Amino acid sequence: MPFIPHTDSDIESMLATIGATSVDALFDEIPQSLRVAGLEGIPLGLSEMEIGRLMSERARVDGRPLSFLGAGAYEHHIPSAVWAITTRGEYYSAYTPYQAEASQGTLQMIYEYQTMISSLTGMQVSNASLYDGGSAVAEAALMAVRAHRKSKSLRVIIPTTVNPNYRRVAESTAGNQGLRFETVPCERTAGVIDFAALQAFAGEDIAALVIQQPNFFGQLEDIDRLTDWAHEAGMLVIAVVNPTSLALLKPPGEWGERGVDICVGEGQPLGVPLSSGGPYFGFMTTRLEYVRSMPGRIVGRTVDLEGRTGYTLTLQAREQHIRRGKATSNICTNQGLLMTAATIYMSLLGPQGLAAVAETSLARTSELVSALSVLPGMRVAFEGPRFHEAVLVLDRPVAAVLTELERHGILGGVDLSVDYPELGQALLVCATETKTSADITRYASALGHALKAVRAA
Amino acid sequence: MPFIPHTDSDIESMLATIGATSVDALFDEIPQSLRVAGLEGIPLGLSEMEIGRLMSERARVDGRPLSFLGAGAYEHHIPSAVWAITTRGEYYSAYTPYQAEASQGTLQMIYEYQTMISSLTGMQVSNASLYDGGSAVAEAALMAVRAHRKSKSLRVIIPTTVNPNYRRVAESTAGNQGLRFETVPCERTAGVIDFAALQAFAGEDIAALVIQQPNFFGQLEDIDRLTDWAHEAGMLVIAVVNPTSLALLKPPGEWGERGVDICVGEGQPLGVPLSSGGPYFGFMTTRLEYVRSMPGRIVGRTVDLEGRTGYTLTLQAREQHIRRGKATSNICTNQGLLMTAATIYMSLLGPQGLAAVAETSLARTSELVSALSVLPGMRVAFEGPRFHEAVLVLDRPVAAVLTELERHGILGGVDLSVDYPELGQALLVCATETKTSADITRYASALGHALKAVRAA
Amino acid sequence: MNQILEKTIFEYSRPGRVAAAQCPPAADAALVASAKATIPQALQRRDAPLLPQASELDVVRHFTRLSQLNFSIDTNFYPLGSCTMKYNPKACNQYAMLPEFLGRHPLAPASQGQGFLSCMYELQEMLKEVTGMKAVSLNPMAGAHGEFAGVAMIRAYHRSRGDLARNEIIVPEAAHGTNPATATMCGCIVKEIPVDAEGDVDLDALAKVLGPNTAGIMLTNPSTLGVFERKIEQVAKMVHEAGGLLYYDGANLNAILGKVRPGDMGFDVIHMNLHKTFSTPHGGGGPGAGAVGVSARLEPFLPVPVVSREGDHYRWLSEADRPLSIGRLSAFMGNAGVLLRAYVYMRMLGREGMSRVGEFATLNANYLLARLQAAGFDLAYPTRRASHEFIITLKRQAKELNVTAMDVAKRLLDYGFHAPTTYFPLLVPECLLIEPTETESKETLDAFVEAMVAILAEAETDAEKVKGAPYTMPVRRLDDVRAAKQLDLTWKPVDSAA
Amino acid sequence: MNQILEKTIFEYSRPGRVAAAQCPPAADAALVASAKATIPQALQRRDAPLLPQASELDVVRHFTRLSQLNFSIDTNFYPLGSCTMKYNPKACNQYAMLPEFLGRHPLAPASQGQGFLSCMYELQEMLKEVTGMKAVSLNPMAGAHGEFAGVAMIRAYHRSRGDLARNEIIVPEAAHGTNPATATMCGCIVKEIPVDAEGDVDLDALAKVLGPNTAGIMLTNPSTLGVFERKIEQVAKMVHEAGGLLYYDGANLNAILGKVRPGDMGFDVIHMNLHKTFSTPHGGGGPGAGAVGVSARLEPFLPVPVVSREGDHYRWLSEADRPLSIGRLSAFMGNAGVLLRAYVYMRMLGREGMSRVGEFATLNANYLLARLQAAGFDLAYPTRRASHEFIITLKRQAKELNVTAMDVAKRLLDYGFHAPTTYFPLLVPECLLIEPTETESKETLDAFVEAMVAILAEAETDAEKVKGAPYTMPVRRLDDVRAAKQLDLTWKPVDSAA
Ligand SMILES: Cc1ncc(COP(=O)(O)O)c(C=O)c1O
Ligand SMILES: Cc1ncc(COP(=O)(O)O)c(C=O)c1O
Repeated sequence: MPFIPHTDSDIESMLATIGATSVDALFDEIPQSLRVAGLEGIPLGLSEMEIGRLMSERARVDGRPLSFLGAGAYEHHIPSAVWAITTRGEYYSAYTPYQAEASQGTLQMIYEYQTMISSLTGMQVSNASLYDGGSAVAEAALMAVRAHRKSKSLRVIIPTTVNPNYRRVAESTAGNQGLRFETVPCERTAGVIDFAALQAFAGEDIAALVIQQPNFFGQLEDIDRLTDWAHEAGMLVIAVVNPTSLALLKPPGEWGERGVDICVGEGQPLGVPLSSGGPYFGFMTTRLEYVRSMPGRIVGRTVDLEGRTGYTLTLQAREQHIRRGKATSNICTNQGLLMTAATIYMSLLGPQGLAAVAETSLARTSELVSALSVLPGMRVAFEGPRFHEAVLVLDRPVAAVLTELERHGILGGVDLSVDYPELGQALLVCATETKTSADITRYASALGHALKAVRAA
Repeated sequence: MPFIPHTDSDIESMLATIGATSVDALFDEIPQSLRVAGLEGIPLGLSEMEIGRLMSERARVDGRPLSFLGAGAYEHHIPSAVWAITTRGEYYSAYTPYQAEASQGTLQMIYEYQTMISSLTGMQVSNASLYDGGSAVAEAALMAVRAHRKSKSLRVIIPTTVNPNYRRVAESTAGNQGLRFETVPCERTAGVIDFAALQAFAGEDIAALVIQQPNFFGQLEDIDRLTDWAHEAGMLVIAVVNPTSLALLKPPGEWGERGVDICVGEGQPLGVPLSSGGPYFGFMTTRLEYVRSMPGRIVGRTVDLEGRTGYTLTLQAREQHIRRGKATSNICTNQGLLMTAATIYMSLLGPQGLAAVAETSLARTSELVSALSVLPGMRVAFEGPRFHEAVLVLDRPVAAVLTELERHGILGGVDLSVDYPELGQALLVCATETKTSADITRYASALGHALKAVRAA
Repeated sequence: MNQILEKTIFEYSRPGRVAAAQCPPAADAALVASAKATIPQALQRRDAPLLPQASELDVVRHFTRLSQLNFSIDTNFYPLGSCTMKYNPKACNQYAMLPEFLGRHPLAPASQGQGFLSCMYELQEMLKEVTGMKAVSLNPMAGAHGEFAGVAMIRAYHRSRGDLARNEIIVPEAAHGTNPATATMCGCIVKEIPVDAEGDVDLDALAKVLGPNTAGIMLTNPSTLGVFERKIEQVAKMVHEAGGLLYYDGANLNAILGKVRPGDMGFDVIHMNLHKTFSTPHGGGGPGAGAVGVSARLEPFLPVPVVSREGDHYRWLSEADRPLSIGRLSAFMGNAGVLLRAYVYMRMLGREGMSRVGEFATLNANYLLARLQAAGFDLAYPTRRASHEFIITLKRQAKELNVTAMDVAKRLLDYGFHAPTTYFPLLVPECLLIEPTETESKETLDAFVEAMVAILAEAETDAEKVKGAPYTMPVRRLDDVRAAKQLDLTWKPVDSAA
Repeated sequence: MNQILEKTIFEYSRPGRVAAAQCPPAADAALVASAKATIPQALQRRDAPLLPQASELDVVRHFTRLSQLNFSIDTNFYPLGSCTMKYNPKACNQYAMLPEFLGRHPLAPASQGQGFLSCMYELQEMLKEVTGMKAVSLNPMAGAHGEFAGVAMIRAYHRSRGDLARNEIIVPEAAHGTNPATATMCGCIVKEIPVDAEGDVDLDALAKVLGPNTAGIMLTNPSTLGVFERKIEQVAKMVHEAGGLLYYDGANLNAILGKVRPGDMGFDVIHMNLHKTFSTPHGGGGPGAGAVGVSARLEPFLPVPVVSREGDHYRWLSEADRPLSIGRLSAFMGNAGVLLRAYVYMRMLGREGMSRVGEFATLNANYLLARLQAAGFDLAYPTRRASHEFIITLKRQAKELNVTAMDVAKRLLDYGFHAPTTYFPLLVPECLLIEPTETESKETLDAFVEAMVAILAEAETDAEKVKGAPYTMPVRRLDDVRAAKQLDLTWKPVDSAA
């Protein structure tokens, strides 16, 4: 019996101790009518050897194409040490550190994580992770509405330069509590928030403005102006940021005169594998004054009976297991192991390493954009500064070109023509530090062929 | 500087403490004439990201063909737990457990290993590993000569049914101390030691007889008769065994009337990956009376100051670090980590699991032999019982057929025509529990094609 | 456990130190400079973030040593009620972490992911089968997230029928905190109802709260009291007749796997904690996966994406295919890597292994119950069978010996056992909710009983000893009040002496 | 460290228990039965071996807990002289363990291993470059095995010239035990020679033993005394003139990497401990890899196989290509997986990183020496520079305080530091041979000095305390005498109460 240690004599003596005649008798409180006959739809069990072979074969089917995809999930180098340590049984198979004395490893690690991510974002306090970047945006909107001292508004502005999937998650999550998301279009030259359109909201009672930096197109927003404008208009400001970019870019805590109020983002770039979309982790930092409105677990440093330093979960009165229906969120299990990986990643990279990753990604993307945009029928959609993504516009169907590239073993980017039809046949490309000049050349040459194979529209 | 933590200010203050003006000054005792100019032949350093990519690409070049190779290294299922635990830093990066109090993990594990391998081979005591199966045979020969109380002979009989590479290693190792290896041919019907030829040595002063079971061809020797004969002739008996087979086959400790004197073998089948040939580990067990002649480390159980059970290296007076030129061997570093893997493997498989592996391998090989030998131009070389390997004889060049099979992604076996020209175009095939009926069918069908493609000689 | 306390990683930091092998190879300096020059100064960072400047060895050593300060399934028995801390097979991790799976981008086309998608599809199918539901979505990233999806679907269902008033969610008082919290997250009003003396739902109280505003009820069965809700069919009937739907909190699915199916009990929607029943790791707090299953009438509302098979081809269904969907709950598709682990686990168990889970989880719980009861511990529901878990109450000991459930829990740590769940459910005073799971051996259970007996004896002869526990952990009992009052949530450079 | 002692795995065992997921799928029973029937009863096993019958969880938990009882580089500073316990980069392990490398059979044709073979070829080339030798063979599986290959080549060389009398190997008295042991293994006679007061070889003594029987001399430089053999050129000249060859024991190569090359010092043959200088893990006792390098005249004698490149193709050279080879030392090609790790390490270091190894290993050693000397410890060779290691002697403390090197070593464990090498080399009384390696930071070295100072203070005020150490390890000092006298080398079922 896989994973069940009982021998026949164990079963016999245990039943005797219980005073039951059979294992089945232990289910005697369950109405007979409800009992399951069998699970014919489930295949018979496989040995580890068989499943190992099956999974290896399926993995081989998927292959390892050269990818220039980004759009919220980024391929970065992950030091071997990160997962070698993260998958140690003591992290991997531990429970939430409710028993602090038996969980100092996890707790201290979270404390160290909170320190790093707070500093990276320029904020004062952090929680111990949320599900992912999308759900973090939703939680931030809910939190802003809850934390806003002067407004009871349920309206939050979330411009189209924010990742469309984040907007969807925010809508499907926070919409249930009556939050209303207002949209602002993007301005077409630099691909950033249309400030004029935003200003139309001046004077209205709105809880918060969400600003993504770099935005979904990879372009850099004028964060100081936006932040100050929103604060003056009485809104809180929620920043959505790529943590890698913060090695180079101004941290949300310093945006505008006062810095943002809540900062969230997708933690995946910090040592978490792409893995078809998860598990990743959402991060959230805020000002100290809002800490009691924050969802999720928080670790604090304290002392033990003998005065020694120790770590424990704190401010639990915000959480569902204490406050139940009045908690700041229903989140319980979070993405602890991914945060562990990120903490080790940030420790290995350090400020210098992370800056090098950011700079190299920036440089490679600029190299990529130059190499691709000179091809016939290709142009760069937006001018102005960007980080490690860019939108290119084609004179023929993006989808068909991407399919052609796939045949060369290349995933050429994300087709934006569905989410942003207003941009035409637009393609979002990304190059991180993992791409070499040779890779870029290979892409450009394959694209040359693909463009020939697909007729211009 | 990869893997060097020194900052500029560290270097400065350390030099100040030393009283040296530069790091280079620390080499002032080395004659200037000897100093190296540079290492131009070494490429510039790569980041972990770059080497990771390079290694992944090289691995992909090698691929993962379907393999029916054996001949001393066997593809078995390795439970994921084995290497997940073996590569834990506390095992992986620990030193030899000379400081027993800080090495109880490794020491207890070796004690458990000694218990398992002693029992598996039916012998009384074990060491903590030798380099590999080949070197274990060489050490066993040396030990037999050393341990033999009644003979000063340097002659050891090593029949041709012993793995030819083991014979080579024994020769190149023990030959230096003057050992002389006598050979005995194999009998051509059952592919076992030619007993008549062996009997020719009766009456001569010979230190030991080496018996491999299953032998190199996968055939089973008549071990009781051989052992008793050798003992009667005043020789010690050295068994060379496949540990997996011992789940089914009579352990050397029970061969003949008295059991063998020394038992060695290749530990690779016990949870060690094929890995192009190493690292594997050699095992060696013996009678208690010979323990002081045994090479390699040995762990004993003892008590500490407070009477608690603990483990420590023992009988070190046999070893080079104590006895120097008079040690039982020069071995120092052994194959500890592989033995760790084997201990975990044996613990996970247990007697029942190991028996299932052995039985399934046996059955699959018989299936394979049936499937291949019916093909035109193929025949089974030997009758009589065998374990999980068999020799097939072809009517056309083995090498060419194997090359054809490679094109189908199949490694069809080991070409014996070089080592055993007397067998003709002989091929040694192996199927372990990792091979399914579908794999065997695939091989048979590819072989059908290959035989057609290669002309009969 | 490493008794030498470990300083923070920041105390290993020295200006200028760097784990150089981890830095990307220097790109052409001119290229970098010109790319950086495109970014206005005002958008650039001025001061480096407070990340450690440490060597690779220091980082490895620090986090390895830290790990040793933890209890975990791989090192300790963890009878945590409601949490299902069972063995996490190493194979699940190894095969979910094959390079091709790890490297696959979430937006890679389905054509570059048929291997992965086939696993997801089969996982959906298997989850349908074990729960008796008609359709499954794998998106939610934890149990609570699945609850959210479930309640949101219930709301969407009522709304789609124009039944707009239904915004009340009924939960038993013993419910897990995430149940009421989820109802609130979904903009619903929580109605708590009591349970009777034997732990079943109080039907009279239920009848009273049911009405035209009833959206649904959230239950787990067996309940968090560790007993099977015997009147479940009646509850289902009453709620359905009142126009409400039934939500099944799958946290306790382990108890009944292969024995009873929520779908057959009358539930309309269910979440499954794959990190409990299907043995994906808890990871010190996550990640989990909270797949949801629904009856046919809720299928259109399932969160997207969902994998469909068309002939031999697998693809994601999205908003376009499911216009009534409650939408997207994750930026991509949820915790794919966790789902792969659950898939491997389910395939290894297979049909026959699946029912054994419920059987042996129940056997272990009832055995532990019998032994603890014989040893003098009081059961919260002495007349009931344990399901996969059960509750003992230390009310008597608290009163007579002044030793609380918390004290016993802390003392257990000294015996090498993680504490059971304490003070949950809240309605049982001084309770320990004990769930051994099916993967623990009789010997481990016996050793736990011995420890409990020893602690009881200590409580009787030397209560202070128990109250002062733990003694052998890296720290003694921690000052939680101080932690909450003197908030210290991030390390500051001046601390370095601390 | 886990203070709760761990029982043996056999005590987890129960008849009939099995980790079922690890059993191969049942093959057709009839097939198995008929295959088994071919094996005569007399050849079959009667009783099952004493292997544990345990669950997968029990096995994982047992070996995880056991691991925590160990010190290791990943958890502790290990200043073990002569052992070069440096950081083992995780990348080396990860990339050597790619499934394709792990799955490759040793007898797979070269056509199915060009990726692997190219790594081996480049490794050979790099090792030639750093050592200044003309050819390399990767076969030997540890340092001592490399020594064996080396001395065997020396003998083969003399023999090939008809110089049959040369069977004496000279070793300095401070040499590592494997040196004389190897000479014996090769059928040679060992001639020990003394070193002078400053640690250099005594040239007069050398001159005396040199003669027509001299096969060669085995040296390591820097020597095991932690100092550079300054007269090496003269030694080489004398030995060569006497018709002998020079063997370099590469255990101390870390000291001079990128600074001096054995080939340039006049050595004819050398082994390298890849598990020291090139950072493959020690694995609690192995595996290592002891590649050998030779000057041109010894190339024909190298052990086979050796990788050669022919155009773009790599293949193994075997006996047929190298008829004078000393032959095969391994059933296949040595510790391939270890070699892959060394390859990854060397490529990460690269040309520039290689010389830094010697520099910073030397800097760390000299810094530690300076600080310990300042703290009142006596150096064995106070007039000399430390190489990558150095010796302190506690002769004075042993005499005055009755505290031995062993006592200090054991006490260091309580401070979280592995002990330095003790009582080696034997010629220095009460010695500690200390090698910090280049991968340790100044802070770690400083902490070690603090611990040494604290222990010295303890020795002065409370010698018994030091003599009773360790106190915080899983066990106190062990009774080695009993271990050797009352041999207990395997667990027996009757022990289960122990
Ligand atoms: C009964 C019950 N419901 C819901 C949950 C919430 O699940 P999760 O922690 O995965 O969000 C839990 C988990 O602790 C639980 O025990
Ligand atoms: C100086 C010296 N020579 C030789 C050896 C033997 O090397 P190995 O243990 O790899 O056989 C060692 C290792 O301890 C050593 O320190």
